[in-house]
Amino acid sequence: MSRFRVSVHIVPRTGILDPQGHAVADALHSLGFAQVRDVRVGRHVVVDADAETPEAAGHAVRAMCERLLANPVIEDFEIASIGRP
Amino acid sequence: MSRFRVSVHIVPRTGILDPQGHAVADALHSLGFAQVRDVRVGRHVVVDADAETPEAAGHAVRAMCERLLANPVIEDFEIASIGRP
Amino acid sequence: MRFGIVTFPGSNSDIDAYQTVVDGIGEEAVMLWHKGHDLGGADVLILPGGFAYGDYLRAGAIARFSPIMREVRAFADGGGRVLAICNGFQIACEAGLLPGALVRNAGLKFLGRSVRVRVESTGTAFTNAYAPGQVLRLPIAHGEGRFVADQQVIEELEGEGRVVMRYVDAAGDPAPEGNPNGSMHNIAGIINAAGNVFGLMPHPERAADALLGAPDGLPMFESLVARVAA
Amino acid sequence: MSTLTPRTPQPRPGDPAISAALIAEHGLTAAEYARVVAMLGRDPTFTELGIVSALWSEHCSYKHSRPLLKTLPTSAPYVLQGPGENAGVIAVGDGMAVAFKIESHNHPSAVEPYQGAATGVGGILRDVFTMGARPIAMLNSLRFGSLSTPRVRYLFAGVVRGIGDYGNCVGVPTVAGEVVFDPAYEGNPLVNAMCVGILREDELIRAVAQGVGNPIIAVGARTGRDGIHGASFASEDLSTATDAKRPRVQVGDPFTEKLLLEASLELIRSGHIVAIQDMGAAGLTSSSAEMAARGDVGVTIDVSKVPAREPGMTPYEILLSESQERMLVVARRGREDAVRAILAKWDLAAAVIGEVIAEPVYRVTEGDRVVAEFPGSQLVTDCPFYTPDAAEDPAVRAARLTDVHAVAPRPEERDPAWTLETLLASPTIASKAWVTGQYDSSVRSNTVVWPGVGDAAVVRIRGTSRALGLKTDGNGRYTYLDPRVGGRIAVAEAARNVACVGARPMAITNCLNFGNPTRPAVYYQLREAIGGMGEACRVLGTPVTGGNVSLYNESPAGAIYPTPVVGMVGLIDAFNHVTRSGFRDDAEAAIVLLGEPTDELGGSEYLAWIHGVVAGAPPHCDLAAERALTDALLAAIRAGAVRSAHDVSDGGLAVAVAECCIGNAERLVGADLDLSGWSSLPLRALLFGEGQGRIVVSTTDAPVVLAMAGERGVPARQIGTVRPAAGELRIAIGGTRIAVSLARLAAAYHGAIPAAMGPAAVVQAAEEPTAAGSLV
Ligand SMILES: Nc1ncnc2c1ncn2[C@@H]1O[C@H](COP(=O)(O)OP(=O)(O)O)[C@@H](O)[C@H]1O
Ligand SMILES: [Mg+2]
Repeated sequence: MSRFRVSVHIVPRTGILDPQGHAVADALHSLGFAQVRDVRVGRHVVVDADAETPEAAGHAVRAMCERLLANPVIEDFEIASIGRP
Repeated sequence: MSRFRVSVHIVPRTGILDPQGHAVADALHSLGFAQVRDVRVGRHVVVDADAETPEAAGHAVRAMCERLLANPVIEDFEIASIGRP
Repeated sequence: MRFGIVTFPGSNSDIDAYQTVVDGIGEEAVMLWHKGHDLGGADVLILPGGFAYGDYLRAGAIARFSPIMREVRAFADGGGRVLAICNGFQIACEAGLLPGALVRNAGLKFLGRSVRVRVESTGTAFTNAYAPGQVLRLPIAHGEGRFVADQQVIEELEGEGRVVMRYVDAAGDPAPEGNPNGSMHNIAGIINAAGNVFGLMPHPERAADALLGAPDGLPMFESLVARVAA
Repeated sequence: MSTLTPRTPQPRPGDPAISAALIAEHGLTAAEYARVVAMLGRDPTFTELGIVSALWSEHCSYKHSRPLLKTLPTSAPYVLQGPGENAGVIAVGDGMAVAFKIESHNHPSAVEPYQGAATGVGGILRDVFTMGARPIAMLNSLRFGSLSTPRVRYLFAGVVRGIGDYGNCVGVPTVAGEVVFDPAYEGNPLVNAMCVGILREDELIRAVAQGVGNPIIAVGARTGRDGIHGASFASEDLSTATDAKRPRVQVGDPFTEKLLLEASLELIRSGHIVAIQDMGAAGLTSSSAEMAARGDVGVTIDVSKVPAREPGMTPYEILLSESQERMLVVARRGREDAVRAILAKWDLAAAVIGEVIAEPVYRVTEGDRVVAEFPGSQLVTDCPFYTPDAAEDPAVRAARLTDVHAVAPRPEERDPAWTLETLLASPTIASKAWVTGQYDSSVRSNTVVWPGVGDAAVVRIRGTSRALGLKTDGNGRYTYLDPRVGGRIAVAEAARNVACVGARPMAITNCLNFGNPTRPAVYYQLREAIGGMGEACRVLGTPVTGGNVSLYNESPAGAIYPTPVVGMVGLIDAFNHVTRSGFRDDAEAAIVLLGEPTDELGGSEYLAWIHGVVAGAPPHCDLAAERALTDALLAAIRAGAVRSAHDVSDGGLAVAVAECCIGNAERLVGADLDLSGWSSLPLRALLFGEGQGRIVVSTTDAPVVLAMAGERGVPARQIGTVRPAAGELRIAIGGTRIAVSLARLAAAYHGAIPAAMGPAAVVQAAEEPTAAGSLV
């Protein structure tokens, strides 16, 4: 058993309104960042967990996303990285 | 000018209590994910912006983080990736 | 005396502040639009409660860039008194008018109820009408009210007597049971080093009419009138 | 925009061909489809099929309920606007008026509790401020399954957070409501939200399109693909097919709503507009068609001018999207720029998308191409109405006729204190502070009586010496056992509750949550419940000014209890009439019971919670007696004789008195009761039976209270004394003595829901793999 650090991105599904992203994009524009086209705001979750292999750790965190971390009705998730704490 | 997608992680600074991370870890334990040791919850912000080069895009988003996206009193940020939308 | 109340998009307790100034203490109030650059000749500014810009990203993070904040800062720099309530407190911290930050309540839930706070300092322009150590009942209504700051800032605040209000329990002690949101040192309200910008999470302006309960917030407004007029 | 000459709409490239399967998917029967063909004189295009399907959905057309709703009383001299508008409006004196309405968001909340509940709040807010009213209070009426299942805890937590976050952000206090838990709602929770607003009578505006050439303007958020066909979705069973409907979920943006609210009120007051309506269920389609039908005018809409959130949206999608925080405005011709200026102040977008036309048609174009066209307002007025067969379910009849007195007591019940304590810990009865503590009840500084402090909320009307008493009520179990009685009691209990805070019941709005009306057993329930409500409204003098019908509340587990929810508005004439429910601790006082205990036990929370039995006849509801009761109470309150008033409902007399003792956890107040006068009644009926028409009053002027009751023929008797320092509730019934510490009762009452929900702030649905939790 070793300890792994798995990081996950959870973002609003495409087609689903992201009012927060909108507000941030507007604010960036009014701060003069005219080059900004679009902003989406999601969550970045870092899970430290014990597992035999990196694959097993990733597999477990995927299950956690499906059951708890992400809301499949309105969010998509992806495993961003698997490494060591 | 091209369009770039820059993604940023904004996480609670170490030393700042992360009750959300704790609550998620507790919930994962009660779902039977006994292997979970620690959870941190932060923000994942994806900015689509126009720039000449990937470096310039990253540079601009760093400035956005410093001005708006992260609050240095409580948060650290890092550019997680720079790519194409 | 004239109070200027700033309306940001998403402010909602601006109306409570207005009513308290006009009906509660019979003073003049002007509403100041966030896009403007004119403080309307106000003697005191109120940054009111609400959800400016929806509190998206972080409470107060976007509002601090509203055009009028330039004038608010200049007013404060010149010694003008600013009362920052709830969302106003969050904005003031984001804008650097006050130290520290207000983050998600420790219990992760929005809290809408009445709390007890103790007046820790009556030497301020905002609290001189209270008795030292007086315990007030005030409503809170916030999701991000947990005051945090690094150790040095906390020591400075405590050392300089700038923690003006603290959450307390039924016995009047700053115990964990009296702390609704997990704020460090049970901090409910702090003042800046110059003593002219006061931020607090509870809502004194919603506790200013005996019909609604103990009018424990009213003396805060009376303090300001007494001090500014003097 | 020039008026187009009529052209027959042509199918767009890519439109699916109209087939029997497509028609069925749109929820239209073959007969309804034939009706469409007859109306058009041709087959509809895909876009037209979508439009009809939305407008003729149960949700928009009320096709199974309208004939029944017509039987409800709707008038009184002070009713300024009855059913048919976005909200009802009554006059409350001093030139002021109150707009109010209740609406369900059951189906969306079952799929995505947080967003479902939040957008429900958003929708009902818009219904009220589009009347020209400033929202001043929100209420909510909630039903969930048993809190012992993780899925229910997940739904409950999400719904409460969604309601709170939305209302809190918009800055409207959430002041009252109810929460009931029963396995009958396991697969299909009920989420009903009510909004109350205030306006000057002369500011009232109606959603009636008028004036040929007036521009039609879309305001607020852009239109996206979310929630397409929500109206028809709300008109279907929550079957296992729900998964496929997930993309229909809408996300609320309370910040934009707050801007819309302020901008709309400013627009209405500016005189630049003639009508405004929320784009709610069935979005642009229903708002435009309904405004046109009310004004009996034609309209033309160009969907290519509607600001879209995503590229490539079809007319079908734009017309049926239920993206939130959008409004449709009919402006005065030539005032477009003035309208835009007001919206720009609030950072809101506006786009002219059509106009009122002389031709009697409802026309939709995409640029120059006509994509849909219906004659006149037939789309709205020619919708089919149904009166299905009605027949009581024999199993329900059998349940009602059960002799519940024969239910054997549990051994623990030898100690009635155990029963009382256990009932106080029933989540339906227990303190709802876990819920209301997540709501901002104090914003706007008008909330005189907060949730949990009185039987109803009291919200002052600024600038006057008046206040409103507000409450929602409804008992699904009673309605299941006897729908007519359940309908009556929903109104009577709401009236009692507002009277208990010192308010005269004025008018109601209602939300009818029922199952599939094409089943005779369900249609019977609907018919009878509406009948009962109507009877009660007539006798109590509270007309119906509007409401909402939510049918098809069924899950694979079966239909919910038929649940009519009544939202009552009462009027308080002077602030010193405001009355709270708890005993006061500053003096001893007499406890007087208005009304008479009975031997009834049927349909009670006692049977359901202690025995798991849902049977027996629900309590009898004598409407004339209810009227006399509230009149007597109000007379006593006006005479200054009442220190507290609390009606007897779930859990019966013992629970009602206990609530008066322990409602305020920080100040427990003891009491001595002597119920020996009724020792001939079965003990558990006396203590826990839910006989109607009763109110527990504390008074230092008992003779006045008794006299007010006597004059109106209301039975009344002193049943005990408030003992502030006793630390106990003591009840004597003949030789039986019950004494129970207040601390013990308070722990049960205040601890039940927090204990069930646990300390965890992250609530998940462990069993259902598809229904993931929320990361707070
Ligand atoms: N969902 C809710 N939202 C707001 N207030 C609520 C809610 N549920 C209950 N309350 C409040 O809690 C108190 C008790 O409600 P309830 O048990 O329904 O009263 P009663 O039994 O007298 O009808 C009331 O003040 C009511 O308004
Ligand atoms: Mg109750």
